[in-house]
Amino acid sequence: MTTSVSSLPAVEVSTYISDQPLDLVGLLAGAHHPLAGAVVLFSGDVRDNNLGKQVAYLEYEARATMAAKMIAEILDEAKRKWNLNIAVAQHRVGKVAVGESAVVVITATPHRREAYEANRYIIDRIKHEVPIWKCEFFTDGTKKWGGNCNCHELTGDPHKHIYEVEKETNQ
Amino acid sequence: MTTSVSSLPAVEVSTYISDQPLDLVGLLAGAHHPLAGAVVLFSGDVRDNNLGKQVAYLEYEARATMAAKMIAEILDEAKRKWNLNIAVAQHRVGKVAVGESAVVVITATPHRREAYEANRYIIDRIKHEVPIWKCEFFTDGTKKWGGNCNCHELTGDPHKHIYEVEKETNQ
Amino acid sequence: MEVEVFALLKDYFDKKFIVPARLSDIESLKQHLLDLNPAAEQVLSSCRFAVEDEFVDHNYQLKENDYICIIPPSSGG
Amino acid sequence: MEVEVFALLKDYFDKKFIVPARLSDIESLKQHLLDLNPAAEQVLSSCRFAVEDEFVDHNYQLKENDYICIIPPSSGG
Repeated sequence: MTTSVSSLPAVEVSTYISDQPLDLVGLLAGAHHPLAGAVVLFSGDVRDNNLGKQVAYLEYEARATMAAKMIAEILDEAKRKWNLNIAVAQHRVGKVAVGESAVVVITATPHRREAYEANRYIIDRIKHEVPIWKCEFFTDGTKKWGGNCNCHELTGDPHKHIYEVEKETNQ
Repeated sequence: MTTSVSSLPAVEVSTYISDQPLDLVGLLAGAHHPLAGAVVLFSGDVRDNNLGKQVAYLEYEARATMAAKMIAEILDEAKRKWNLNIAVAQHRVGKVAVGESAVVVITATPHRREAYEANRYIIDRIKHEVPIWKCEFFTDGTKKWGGNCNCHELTGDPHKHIYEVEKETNQ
Repeated sequence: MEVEVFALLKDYFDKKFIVPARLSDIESLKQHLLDLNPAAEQVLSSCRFAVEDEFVDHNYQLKENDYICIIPPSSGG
Repeated sequence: MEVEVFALLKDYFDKKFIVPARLSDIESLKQHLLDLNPAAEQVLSSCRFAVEDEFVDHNYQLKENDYICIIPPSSGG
């Protein structure tokens, strides 16, 4: 539908965006690397409650082609910045049940500090920047689209995400 | 062999110290919690080289009863400090092949910042404080016992580990 | 030119719809959307626009076959 | 009193051995170990002592059936 005039490289959308349950086990098994002594995996799971209400399930919508390209770009940037041996991320779309994983990020590198930092950087950017939207369906029949991040309330700057401020403080 | 006069609670050693390959997949599958939206797993894998030499395999020795109690205590402390829903750690002993996991730490909590911080705190303390020793066997037939951490070179204080300094800086 | 909207924008507009070729830039497209549904003003003010999967700014000059996505703030993860 | 050593200490002492009951505290045990093998001095200086799986300090008073572990710096993970 969209012609490929993007400046970003072409990517396989299904590598980054999946409408099937995320295979954490398979992704983790594939993320061991002989040069990398530290592997960090993050899984964002659907909680059973939010805003004091019981969550029945979530539904994620994405502009999949764009999201896949942006995730690929974020992973490339993190790989260069922290010299990662492995950087993997996949986000679920469609209906996701309580307890299931909505997003997974895996980083592997010789030393653990870099694996943790890069992992957190990747998930923060995915959550804040990539065109993926969460809709919570509660057991009382109501639903709520995930809104803007409330970073500006924490950072005091409408254009600053919390992880940008944390990064500056830590370095 | 040792009578139980310890002030620490009795623990099942095999929960924390294992002479069998670590079951990362099983531990991860058990670490999803309906209240916890963030799961972080760290795996310390055996690298294929160190000090410029090819590693054939590693062997870990532990004072297992003491190590298990100390790991249990570290996990309890982290659980209280970061309000973790889940905190799991297991360290391998005996011969460990290149690419295998020597230690795994899993934390789960409602928000990801705490899951990352607690996870790193736990692995840092395990590596620095718990009576477990690494012996590297190289392909050239030589071996080398893991020595003291070189934290003092980085912190400038013989009694300060690097993670203690980082904690102070971040908070 | 075709427009696709996402997430809570679907409460204000059809998922996909055609817009008149006379719209010259993103700014005039935005005005057109407000004419269609004035209630969308606040929601639209926090959105970004993408053409062919690349974010564009408000003076981007629209071309005849552009496929435009209207992107609310992300809430993935 | 029985002593168990770990890791590189095994290059200097037997893995387990009995020490004389006359040793009154950790300090005198340490001197006894240096008499057994003077070359262990540097290694021993970085070690801690544990009795019944609890770390003890140098003036801990040894008891007849104490099981003493000599703990080099950790290098797990």
